[in-house]
Amino acid sequence: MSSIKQIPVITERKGNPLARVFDEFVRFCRSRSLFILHYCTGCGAIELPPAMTSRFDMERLGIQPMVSPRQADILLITGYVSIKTLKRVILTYEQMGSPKYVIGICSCTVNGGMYWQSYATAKKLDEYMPVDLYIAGCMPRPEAVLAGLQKLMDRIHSGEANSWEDYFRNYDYYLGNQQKLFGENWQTPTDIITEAKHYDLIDEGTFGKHTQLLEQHQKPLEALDMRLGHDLKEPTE
Amino acid sequence: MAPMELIIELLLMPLVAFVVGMMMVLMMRRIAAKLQRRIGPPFFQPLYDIVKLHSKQTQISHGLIHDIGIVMAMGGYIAAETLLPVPGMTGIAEKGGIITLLYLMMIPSLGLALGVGQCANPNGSIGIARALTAMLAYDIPLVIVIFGVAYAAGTTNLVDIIAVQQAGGFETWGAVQMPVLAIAGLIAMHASLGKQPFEIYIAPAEIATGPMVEMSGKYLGGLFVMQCFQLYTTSVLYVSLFLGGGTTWFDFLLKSFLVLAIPVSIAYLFPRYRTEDLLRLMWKWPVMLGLIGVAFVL
Amino acid sequence: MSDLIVLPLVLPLFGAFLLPIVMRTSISIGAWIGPAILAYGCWILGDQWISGTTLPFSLAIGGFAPPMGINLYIDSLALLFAFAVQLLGLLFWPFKIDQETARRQALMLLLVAASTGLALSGDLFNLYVFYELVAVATFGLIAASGGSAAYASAIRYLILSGIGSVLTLLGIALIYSQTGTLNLAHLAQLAPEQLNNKLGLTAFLTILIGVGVKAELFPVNTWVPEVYATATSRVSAFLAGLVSKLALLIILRLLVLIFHQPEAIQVMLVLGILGVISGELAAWRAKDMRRMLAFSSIGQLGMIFIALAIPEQGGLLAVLALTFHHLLIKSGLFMLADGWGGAIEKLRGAAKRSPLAAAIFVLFSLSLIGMPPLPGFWAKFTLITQLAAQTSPLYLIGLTVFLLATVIEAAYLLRLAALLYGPAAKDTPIDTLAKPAGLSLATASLFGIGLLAAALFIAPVGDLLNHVAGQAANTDLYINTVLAGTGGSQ
Amino acid sequence: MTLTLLDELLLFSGVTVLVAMLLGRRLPAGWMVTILYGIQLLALMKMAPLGYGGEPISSALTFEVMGQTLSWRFDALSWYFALITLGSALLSSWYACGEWEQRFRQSGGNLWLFHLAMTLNVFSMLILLASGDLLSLFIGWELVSWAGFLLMAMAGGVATKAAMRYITYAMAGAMAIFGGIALVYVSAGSLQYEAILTAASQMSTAHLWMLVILFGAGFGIKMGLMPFHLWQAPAYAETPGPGSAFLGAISSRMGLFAILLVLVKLFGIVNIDSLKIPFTLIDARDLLAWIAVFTIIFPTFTAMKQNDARQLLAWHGIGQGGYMLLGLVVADAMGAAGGLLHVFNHATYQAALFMAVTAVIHRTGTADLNKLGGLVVRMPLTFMVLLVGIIGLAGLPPMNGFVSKWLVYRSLLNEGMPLLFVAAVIGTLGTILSVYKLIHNIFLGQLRIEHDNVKEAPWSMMIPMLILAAIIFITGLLPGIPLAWVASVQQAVGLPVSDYTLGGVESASGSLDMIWVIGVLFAGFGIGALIFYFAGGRSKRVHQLDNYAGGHFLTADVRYQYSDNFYAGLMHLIGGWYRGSFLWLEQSVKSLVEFLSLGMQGLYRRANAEFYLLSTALFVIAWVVI
Repeated sequence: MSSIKQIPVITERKGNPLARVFDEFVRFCRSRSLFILHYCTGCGAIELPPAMTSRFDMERLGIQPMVSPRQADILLITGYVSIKTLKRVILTYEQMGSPKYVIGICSCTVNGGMYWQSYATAKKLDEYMPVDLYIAGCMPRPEAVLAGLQKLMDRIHSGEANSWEDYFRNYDYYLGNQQKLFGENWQTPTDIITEAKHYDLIDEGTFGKHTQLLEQHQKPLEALDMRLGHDLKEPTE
Repeated sequence: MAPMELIIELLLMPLVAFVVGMMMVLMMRRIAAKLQRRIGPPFFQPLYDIVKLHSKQTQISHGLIHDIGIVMAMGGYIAAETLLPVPGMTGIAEKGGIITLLYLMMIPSLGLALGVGQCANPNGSIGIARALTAMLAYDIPLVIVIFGVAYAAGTTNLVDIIAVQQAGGFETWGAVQMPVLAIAGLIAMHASLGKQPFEIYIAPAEIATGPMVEMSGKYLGGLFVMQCFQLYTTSVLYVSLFLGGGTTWFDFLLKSFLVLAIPVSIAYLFPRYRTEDLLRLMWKWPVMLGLIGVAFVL
Repeated sequence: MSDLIVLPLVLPLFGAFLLPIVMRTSISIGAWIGPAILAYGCWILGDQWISGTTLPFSLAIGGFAPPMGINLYIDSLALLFAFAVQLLGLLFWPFKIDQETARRQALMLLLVAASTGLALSGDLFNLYVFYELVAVATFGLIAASGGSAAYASAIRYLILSGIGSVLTLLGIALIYSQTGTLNLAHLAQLAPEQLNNKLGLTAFLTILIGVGVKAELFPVNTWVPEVYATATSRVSAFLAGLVSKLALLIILRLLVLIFHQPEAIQVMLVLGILGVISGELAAWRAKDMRRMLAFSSIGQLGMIFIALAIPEQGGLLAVLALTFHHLLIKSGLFMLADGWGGAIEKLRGAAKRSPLAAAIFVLFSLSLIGMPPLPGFWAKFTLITQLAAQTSPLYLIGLTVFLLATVIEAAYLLRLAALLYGPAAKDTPIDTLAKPAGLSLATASLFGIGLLAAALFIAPVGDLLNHVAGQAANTDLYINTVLAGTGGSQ
Repeated sequence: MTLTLLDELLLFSGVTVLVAMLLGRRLPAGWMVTILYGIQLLALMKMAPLGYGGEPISSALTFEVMGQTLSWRFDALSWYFALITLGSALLSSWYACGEWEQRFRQSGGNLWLFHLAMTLNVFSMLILLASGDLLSLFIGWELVSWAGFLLMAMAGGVATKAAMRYITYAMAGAMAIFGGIALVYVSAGSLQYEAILTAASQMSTAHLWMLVILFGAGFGIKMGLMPFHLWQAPAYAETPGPGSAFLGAISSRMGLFAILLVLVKLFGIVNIDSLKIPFTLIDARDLLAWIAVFTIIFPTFTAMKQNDARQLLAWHGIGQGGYMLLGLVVADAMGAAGGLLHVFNHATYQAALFMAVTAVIHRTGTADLNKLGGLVVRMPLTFMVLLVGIIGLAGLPPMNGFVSKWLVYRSLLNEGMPLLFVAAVIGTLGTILSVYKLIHNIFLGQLRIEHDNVKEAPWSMMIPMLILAAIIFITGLLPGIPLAWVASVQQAVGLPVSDYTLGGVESASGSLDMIWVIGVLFAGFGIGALIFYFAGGRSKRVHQLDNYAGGHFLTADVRYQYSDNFYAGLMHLIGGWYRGSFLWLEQSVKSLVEFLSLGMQGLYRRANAEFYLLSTALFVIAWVVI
């Protein structure tokens, strides 16, 4: 099940017009302030410095680079994704705060590109995580990158770019693809299911046989609750 | 002073600081862009960033102290602003004086340090260790400078210090009376901003922005707010100490922005120092200048 | 009444000669003779004190009045010493029954007699005679302690002591050649004219060095560590506690009555300081308890010599306080060393085996260091106030050395205490640890009780000592008592 | 003889010792002793007028020994210190009751001895504080030293070694004082304070110098002033937990008490100004001030290098003593008030900190900063107490440490002493650095898997800690409460008195009002919290392993806590400055004694004693003849 089928139809929100203005404002701010994390997996990364520096100057669009997934809004995958790398990419994606967007740059992220014969390369990125935008080319020039980013900004502003919800709503699908690749013991330190519950993003696609499999072997990583511990039965020595 | 009036002042002063601080952030980014021959961010970019960060759906917390740390980081500065007189408003500046202000300015760092510690990220801890080290570096010249100014004015009350400077026009400004101290103060102030070449604790390339590494959403937003306050506080403090504060809002803001422009313009011309080089630099030149300046004052 | 004072001197002497004969017939009777004599002596001397006999008085022996005849001079100081001799003789009585018993007990009685004589004698030559008698008795006792090491150290002591005696005799001869008399009172009268010169000084110094051998004066005290380490604890206790103090008494009398030239005092001060330094420093590294005590005793005697260099009432008070304090403490400590001898390391954890002994050790150590409100503190306090009051810088050096030495003293004594209370070495069952013998422990406890009592009644004790010191420092009183009131009975 | 209030107090204290000694083996000694401390505190409270400028209270008991009169009395100074002493004793002993006690006994500790040593300490401190003349002062001083030794040494092993070192230092100090007392006695003819006061004004410079050096060194050793500071940290750190809280809180402040009494009150700190050091610009007072700031800086930066929580705290205890002395040496109204107030403040936060660390040891079994981390989620209350404590220690608002340091800074500013001012600030910065290391390495960062089941400290330990934390905050908010006592102390020792208010200090050249400052601060926090919690989404708590590590997957068995060599960058620069010079000095003194000792033993081991004798005789005679 691909996210492409699920591009949501925008429906006008009802209710308080003030809230609508506020939502509009928030969406605008979101679109005008994008922090990107470039996961430089391949050669496409070389096109980003020109996009940032004086020639094209991303910052005038409110886009600036960040270094940690926690801070970033956009995950830029710039090139082929080997299976080993993919694990890190997925972890990085899961650690980003929603709303988050994924941009696949270069052909390699679309279909494996020149590595499509390789057994060690993940060919289609959108099998493993929802991708908002592909900027194809080998490699795409900074103009293309910027055009793509602007496209994304428009989609964010209009409220279309919410593929990140898809990851929660169809987690079972993505998890299944990941398990196929990494084996049944696959688990990341982030707990997507509880997060989905927390933000109320559960859909019928969230759970399935793959998540069951995960829950069977998953070592629970619940948050360390602050507690006095006086009610603990077992004294610790 | 009527209590109502005071309360309004106390609320207004941080608000002003925040708005001015956002403009200072903008100025800083614009200066950086200009120096790199870029256009730079739009006018409301700082606001966009803060709103966006607060409106993030996912807010990842590592525990109560993580939250409290951010609250302390913001709250400390909000409190500090009320001790920093601006034209027409003195707040409670006479209740604590400059030493208290200096200490209140450490509260946000301590709060941030606690919050980062709770995140259990080694990069963050390293960042905090470096930030505290940097504090050790720049606070020494800074207190020498403050000692000199306070001793020359014969008071620790910032309102009085400003009044002393405004008494005789331009000639009685701290920077004119005590030029050596003013230079030392400028260097210390630059370092306290944590901008290049002194940004050892952010260091995106090696420790992934240090203290901010685990900060997302409103946590990072809180730090952005804190940065606005920090820029404002630092430059206004310098203006109050050396440039005679402000008689009107216009010259007050003009001075503040101009003062801030100096270190910011210098910052983007340099790469970064190592920790020990920062220490060495800070303990050598500004301290030496500061001591010479103090010797003149005594 | 006061004629009885001769008895504590004569009876032990008599007993010493009688004892071997009695022992041959009946050990059980013989064993009681000594203690009985000593107890009687204690009673007589104590009675003198309590019955309120006017002190001082002089007792001419053989009917000839001084300065022609020999006399005993009994002031409170002499009485105190004589009493201490009898009492310690009783406390350190060699009870052990074996084939050496008779000899040992006779020697002990002899020692007590001679020591009593030393305390009471008012005549320089008699002093010398008794001094020699003490020496002979101690050789015997040390040698009788058994062990070849004891013999060796006894020989060393013998030689040193012999040379010392010769020097003493030389000094006495010099004095006699100058003045024609050996009566102390008479000498005191003549001294300002006839002995206040280089010859007199030489005489004093030769006597000082001669007598100093027993008073553990630096540098003629090299016999001390070996002898104390090899002789039985009782003998060591008696030597360190009492005999050294008696030798000191001679010097004190000479100094107060006859020689108060500044040079004499200076020499004593310097030697005292050197004694403190050498003794305390050497004790720092001592690896067995008895040697440590011996070295510490050298140091303590050095302090007393420093105090002696202040020939006023205050100085004498310090001397007396230090002397009696040291007498009490060192005797007690040597009693503890009976069983705790040998390498210090073996004492690790010994407090578990005998907590009482360890507690007493700590008590003695604290007093020796001078922790208030134990008596040692008051003794030291008296000394340092006196020293500080002197103008000569040498005294200030003495003060400094004294204070530093106390630090070192504290360090090594506390190290031993910490060892005692520390954990025992691994694989050492507690009942194999060293333990002081029961009798010695009892004796030591007695000293401990005495110490505590002194601490509790420090005010009257202080007054008493002050009174004694006042009497001892009063030269005129001495002269008048001996030369005017020759009858003795008053 | 009627019992005065002071007699009652001392009597209760003595009874406490007896109870601990006689009944302590069988009955629950801890609770008994705690209650008795409470009674002593009540007895002290009956003397509360002393803290507000009341007339001194004398003991009915006097002794006449060896021509010296021994007397005891309480004035504002004694009362203030006694309050701190009894307060910290009460809370430490309370802390010791209950679970700590059981654990201590299980691990082979001698509880009876512990309580006995504590009561002896309190008793001897009260005796010292009550001293009415120099001799009774010395007696009290020695008692305190030895009682402290008992408490330090009782843990055995390393503790005994540290205690031995302590007692050697303490003896050296005592002997310096002893010598000083002798000199005073000679010049004043008496050891009564009144006589000394009159004599001090007529003393020659050389004499005064000697006395300042002797007393300064003697009392300074107890305080851990600069060249004599080495003993303190190990000795305090190795004492059983509540004991170290008590010792850290008050024990070494006895040195300050004595300095106040002797150097400030009797000789007059201002008189010391006249003692110039030849060929330099500084005088004895400057010397003391510089000793004070070096005592701030060096131990603080030594603390930063410690990897054991208790050692770290103990080193800070030394450093904070420097602030107290510094304030007193400046000796104007604010400085003296700051120095004196810091005694109280330090006692509160140091006790709280030691207790918190002991609680951590109680639960985890270690105080090694490299073996802990993340405990905040398991011991949140202890964390809070430690946080309050370190804020106090670092001297940041809103805790009480800030007030006293503010006063000290302010006085340095008033008097125009830039170098001392900067040095004091360096000390504070160093403190901030090292306390962050403390709290980070214990409570923040990664929780170790073996500490997952750790519980919060038991209530028996928690309550005293919380009380202390409350005191730290309240006296930070309302510094006027202790400042009233401090003012009467200043009056008692003849220092100028500052113009204090409930919220701080009033002064024409810049005042302090903590009520406002703290009010604003908390209002700021409130606004911050409003922004944080309402302007932004609901946050979700994640596990600590859900953490950015450059894409790496973290697992529980990976130790990624950053704790060792915490200030690596700083140490790159100043690491080489830690030369252990004082350690080296101490070692060389010790070696010198060893060497001399060896020589002296050699002297006595030589067989040719006769040679000595004859040569001495010859020498002496030759000396006389020449």
